[in-house]
Amino acid sequence: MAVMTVREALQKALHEAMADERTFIIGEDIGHYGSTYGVTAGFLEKYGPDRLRDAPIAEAGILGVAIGAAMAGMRPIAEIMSVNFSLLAFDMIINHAAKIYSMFGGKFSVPLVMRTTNGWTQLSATHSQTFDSMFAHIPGLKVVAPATPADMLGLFRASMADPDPVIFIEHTLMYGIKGEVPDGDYVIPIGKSVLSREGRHITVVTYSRMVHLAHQAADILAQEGIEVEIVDLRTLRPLDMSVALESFKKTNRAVVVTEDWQSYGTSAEIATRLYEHGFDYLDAPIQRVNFREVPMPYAKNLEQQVVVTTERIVAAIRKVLHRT
Amino acid sequence: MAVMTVREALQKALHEAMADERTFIIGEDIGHYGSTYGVTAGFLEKYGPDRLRDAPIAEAGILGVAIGAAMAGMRPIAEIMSVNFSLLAFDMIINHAAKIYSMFGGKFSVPLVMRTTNGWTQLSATHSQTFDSMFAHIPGLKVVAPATPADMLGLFRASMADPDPVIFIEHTLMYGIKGEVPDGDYVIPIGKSVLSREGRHITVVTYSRMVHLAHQAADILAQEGIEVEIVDLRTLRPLDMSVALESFKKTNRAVVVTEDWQSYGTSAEIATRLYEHGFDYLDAPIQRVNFREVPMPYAKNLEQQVVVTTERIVAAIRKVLHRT
Amino acid sequence: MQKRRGATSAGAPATSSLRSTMSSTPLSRARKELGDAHLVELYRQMMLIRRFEEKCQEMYTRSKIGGFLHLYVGEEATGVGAISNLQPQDHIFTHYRDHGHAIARGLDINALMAELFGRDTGSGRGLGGSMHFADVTKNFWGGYAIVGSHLLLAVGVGLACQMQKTNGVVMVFFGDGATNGGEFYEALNFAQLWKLPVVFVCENNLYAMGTPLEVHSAVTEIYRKASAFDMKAMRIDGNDVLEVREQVGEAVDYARSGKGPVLVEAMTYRFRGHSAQDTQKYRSKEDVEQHRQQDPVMRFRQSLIDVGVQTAAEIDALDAVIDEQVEESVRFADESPVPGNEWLTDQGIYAAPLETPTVDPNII
Amino acid sequence: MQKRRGATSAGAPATSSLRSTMSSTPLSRARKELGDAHLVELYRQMMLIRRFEEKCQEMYTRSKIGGFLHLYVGEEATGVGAISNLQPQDHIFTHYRDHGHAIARGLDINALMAELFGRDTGSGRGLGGSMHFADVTKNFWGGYAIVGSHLLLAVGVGLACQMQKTNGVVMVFFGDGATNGGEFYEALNFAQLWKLPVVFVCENNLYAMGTPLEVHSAVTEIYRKASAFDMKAMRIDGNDVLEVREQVGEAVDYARSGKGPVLVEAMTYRFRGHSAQDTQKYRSKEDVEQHRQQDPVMRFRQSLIDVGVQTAAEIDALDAVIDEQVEESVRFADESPVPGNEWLTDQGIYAAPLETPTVDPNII
Ligand SMILES: Cc1ncc(C[n+]2csc(CCOP(=O)(O)OP(=O)(O)O)c2C)c(N)n1
Ligand SMILES: Cc1ncc(C[n+]2csc(CCOP(=O)(O)OP(=O)(O)O)c2C)c(N)n1
Ligand SMILES: [Mg+2]
Ligand SMILES: [Mg+2]
Repeated sequence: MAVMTVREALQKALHEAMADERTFIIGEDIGHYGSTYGVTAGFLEKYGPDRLRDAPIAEAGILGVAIGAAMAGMRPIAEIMSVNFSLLAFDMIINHAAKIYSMFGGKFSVPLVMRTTNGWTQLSATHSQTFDSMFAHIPGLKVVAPATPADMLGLFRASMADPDPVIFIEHTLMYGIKGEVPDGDYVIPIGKSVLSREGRHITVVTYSRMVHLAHQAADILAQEGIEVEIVDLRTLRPLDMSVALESFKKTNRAVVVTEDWQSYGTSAEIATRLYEHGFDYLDAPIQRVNFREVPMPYAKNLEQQVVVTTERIVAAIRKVLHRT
Repeated sequence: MAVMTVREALQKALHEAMADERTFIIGEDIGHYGSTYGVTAGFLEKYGPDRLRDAPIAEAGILGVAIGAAMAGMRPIAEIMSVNFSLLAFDMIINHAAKIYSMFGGKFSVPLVMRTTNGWTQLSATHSQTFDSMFAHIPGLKVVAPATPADMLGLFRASMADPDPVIFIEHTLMYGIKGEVPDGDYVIPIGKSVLSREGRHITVVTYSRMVHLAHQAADILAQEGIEVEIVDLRTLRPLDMSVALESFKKTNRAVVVTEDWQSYGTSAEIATRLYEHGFDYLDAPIQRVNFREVPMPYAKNLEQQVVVTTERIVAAIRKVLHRT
Repeated sequence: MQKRRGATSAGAPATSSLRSTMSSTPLSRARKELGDAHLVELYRQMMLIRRFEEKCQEMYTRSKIGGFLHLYVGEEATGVGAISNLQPQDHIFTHYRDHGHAIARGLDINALMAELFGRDTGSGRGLGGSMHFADVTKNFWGGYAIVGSHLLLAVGVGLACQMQKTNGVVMVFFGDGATNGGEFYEALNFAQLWKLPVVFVCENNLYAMGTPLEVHSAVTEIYRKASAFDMKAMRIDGNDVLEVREQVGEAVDYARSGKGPVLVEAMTYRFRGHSAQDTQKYRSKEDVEQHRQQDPVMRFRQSLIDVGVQTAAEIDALDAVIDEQVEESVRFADESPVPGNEWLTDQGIYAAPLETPTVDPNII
Repeated sequence: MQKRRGATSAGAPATSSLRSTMSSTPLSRARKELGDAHLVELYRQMMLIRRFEEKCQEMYTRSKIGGFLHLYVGEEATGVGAISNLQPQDHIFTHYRDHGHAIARGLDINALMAELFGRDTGSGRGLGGSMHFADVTKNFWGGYAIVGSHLLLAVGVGLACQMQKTNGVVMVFFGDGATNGGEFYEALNFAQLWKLPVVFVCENNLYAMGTPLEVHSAVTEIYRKASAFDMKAMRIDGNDVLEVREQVGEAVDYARSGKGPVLVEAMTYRFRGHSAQDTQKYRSKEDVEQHRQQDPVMRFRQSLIDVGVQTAAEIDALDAVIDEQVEESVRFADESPVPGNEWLTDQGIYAAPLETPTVDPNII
């Protein structure tokens, strides 16, 4: 067990991936600039411009080139600096990466890992979005959004070993988060959720950065004797609800916390599955805590009210618990 | 009252819109080719190449040019031949059309109507998708998906009169559908669902082409004395659940039918809202009927099993009714 | 077409010096260089494509084939001439108008007809249909139906060739209408920036669906768009199979030598509608008729007879064999089973299905 | 920079004949043509931008400003010289590095500083911040943060100008890094195809964030990319405000006359990091220092004194006024209220909110 940050865990994962000669990393400002969030800092010096490829500002191009290379036997890692820019590559991701295996009769596949970041910090409307539900909606993609350094490493290993396209969602506000990382080459399988904290009274179903806020909320409520159970989905497609449903059958109450807009966001599918499969165990409507549904404002006083906070999670839990 | 097809209703709507000098139509093969689905057939001859603009194959360009023109006082109609190609313009739609009003402090807006089509007919994986939930997820957009000729005309009038960007979703398999269209210049407001058929036993919540299949299913079940109530949402953003909830409180049972992939699709948000606001009236879990979650296969025997059929809707209704 | 014929070069003077010719290569010289057997093979491929597609049209009318059907009729010389320069380790990408390229690369027409019929024996197990022919064993990576996007995939395979040092070249086909979308330019920049072995072959048939070239493109000499990237480029007569073979051959050698990509603009013409739905109100019957007079297949057929490469009888016999093969492909397709329902499960979507299914097994 | 200076032309010979000059316009001639007052105004704008941004940096360090902060320091001559050619009915679009363009267009710096502070009195009510300055009353349509995309919006406004016959011209600013994405090429094609009055001004500061020009673009002379569209193009010294004014003036006249769009490549250099976060490991301190020697603002300031347009004392006085205005903008911003919570409702998202809310009013 070593303690490291999310950034360090990802660096370890990327260095491991680069041990495979077929792997190269392509993205914007990952080399000469030194990496926007520092994850690939030093990689250009270590691996050279052939395997650490600074790309033009052309997101469709980056994905398209990576998809083609993947088809022809390479194991590319495509980095899209911010998920907000991935919209420029949606045709590549959805019409190509996700379709090629099935559309051509399963004769070849696209072993591609696309790393990208959610996040916000007064960056205004076009730099603060998350499109989790859009990626997770697409058959042919596998979509992961880990929360801890250990899961980042374990799921990245699984993603690189996977012959299908994987969307690997990181978060700009998580790179500095520390956590214990097991030694050895353990792998966290894609499509497996996990119990992140045990509790008896209510279940919080969440993933990515929200897992950490859920724990803070649980700590606060623990002081009042309220025991919150937290389920970390870790993967959005396929969506493994088994752990959440087990928990729900015990607590009969749930709050779904996701860092995206509520309507048609990931919390809708997660909540619906809880209702569908946990129907007979329902004691109260499930509360959803998400971004307020507005383009993200720059002004701090407004941004603070749009994003999900520990306070809002606590309030949601109280609301569900106090409904009789 | 005149009886006309969806295509004719749209042609009427477009001719009306062109009466406004500020309006022009921009899209691919809408002029010289004669229009892929015949909607703008004859428009080039009538309005000339300045107001009926055949565009290069550049979806981002088409949307970007239309957005800019809209900002500067024009009232453009941008046609994206198939929603499958709209992915190439997602940055324009989501990062620009949807953001400009709010991001610049409400000083100017984007009065743009984007027409596009859902649909399938053995066109394989990249020509048979629907992205309803992706558009509906975005604050700043208004998203409509009418089912009848009358609603097409009424909602198109509302869309053209609206100062905000409207995504107007049509369906390639609906153009020939006939229906009565009121005389006069009635308008159907955006964001108003409607009771499409009365019934006592169960509520089907749906929109667009699925409304017609729902009616077929209702006809079949009516012969057994099962009375199906059908709610046509008509608009996906904002989502008006008032009619559906009224109905649900009466029938206590619901099936949500949408022509998209189930996971993270529109049916997830619709079902969740029914559960959240109709919680105390629930008698059984809500069934969802959608595309099977696979890239659309070309082979007819497979495609027929992926798409939503009247039979599947009937089966879903039976399942919900027979749960005790 | 006259004014459009002949090869020209573009881009920065220094890097675009493919020799310029106004006349197509004399058949006599080609006999010496290639040998008669090779000439006959070029003809055989063109005629096989022609007959195969005429049969496709028939089967489409009889509803044996569904979806979109984009025929290559009239453009055969471009695909056959260009692909005749490729080696087994080379790669091909194309668009939805892919029948000709697939047949020229030697894909089994039984598997192709079966694909059109939506059968399990199809080149894509019946999953793709007309727009998505592929055969990975021949590095034929398939037809793609999103205009322009596949150019970037081709560049990616070009990068793989370079990094894997396979000495392979990638040839990618697309139309004039595909040169206005952003992907085209992004692809050219990546290819030239990294000097990738990619030969971009634009089949300029003067229309994007029904939109005339001059209506959709500011520059109608497509090859000149390469100048924005200092990329070698050429414009050739795509209806003369021997000129195509020779000129594209130079482009392929150039790319293989590591000098970088080349943009080839082949001037050609589509005899049929854009797809089976097309009413063709955008061009006159006379216009089409005039081009049919220059039918690249029939012209080449006649010249082979004229110079004595084949007797009329020999070619008639060859045609008969082709007809029989096409008939056989229909029988094969008709008798083939449809694809199974495993395609409606995770097995059909993922190379590595996961324990947690993405497709609800209990779906109604 | 030497080798990169001077104007050159590109595109098809016939359509790219803007006159070529290797030297910047002599100040003396400018005095006659423009008059001293105008020259002083050009200086005032450049210095106002410089001081305003130095203050921004200070306020950012003091956390009065959040988010990204992209400074224009070193590039002032391009924006000021180019925009000095525009009339009230003309339009401007720019990218996230928008402070200079906004000030050159005459936006109120109080409103700009307030925007940076996230206040209700800001140019965008505090909703946009540094990357999204705008003022519709001045046809300044704003800064956009998605590289390259705003070029298409600018083309759309160009189309509106043409259809509305306003005689207006659209000027759009962007960087060298924005010329590799598909939107750039789509924009150029639409503009040239429809002969729209758009002047594309590429501020080539040799880096896209930290990626050097030659690493991201196959052709490093950006203006030459216009040749793919037969578009008039020119490369100029973006650090010489008078050359910029004159050359871009010709481009604006050309566009306004209805002849079509022009691509201007202004060679310039960014003195500060890409944004406040930048460590600048991609370039040497010496390199930056060398460019600072050529500071376009200080150079112009000195020459105004040298030829006697202003005395040193006069310019010092002017600078003092500017400093006071900047200080005042900080006071104004500091005392302004923050935007209200109506921005968290449909009123903040839609010009026409609907009866059915899109934002859940009962949200926790
Ligand atoms: C991105 C995208 N936009 C639009 C279409 C619809 N479409 C299919 S083919 C075509 C015309 C293409 O013309 P061209 O590239 O010249 O090829 P050709 O069919 O002439 O061989 C269009 C507009 C598409 N398939 N993809
Ligand atoms: C589509 C997109 N991709 C990536 C980014 C991140 N990004 C912001 S600025 C920038 C560099 C732009 O360089 P250039 O166009 O030369 O403008 P400069 O900053 O040098 O003025 C990048 C990569 C973005 N904002 N948008
Ligand atoms: Mg064409
Ligand atoms: Mg730059």
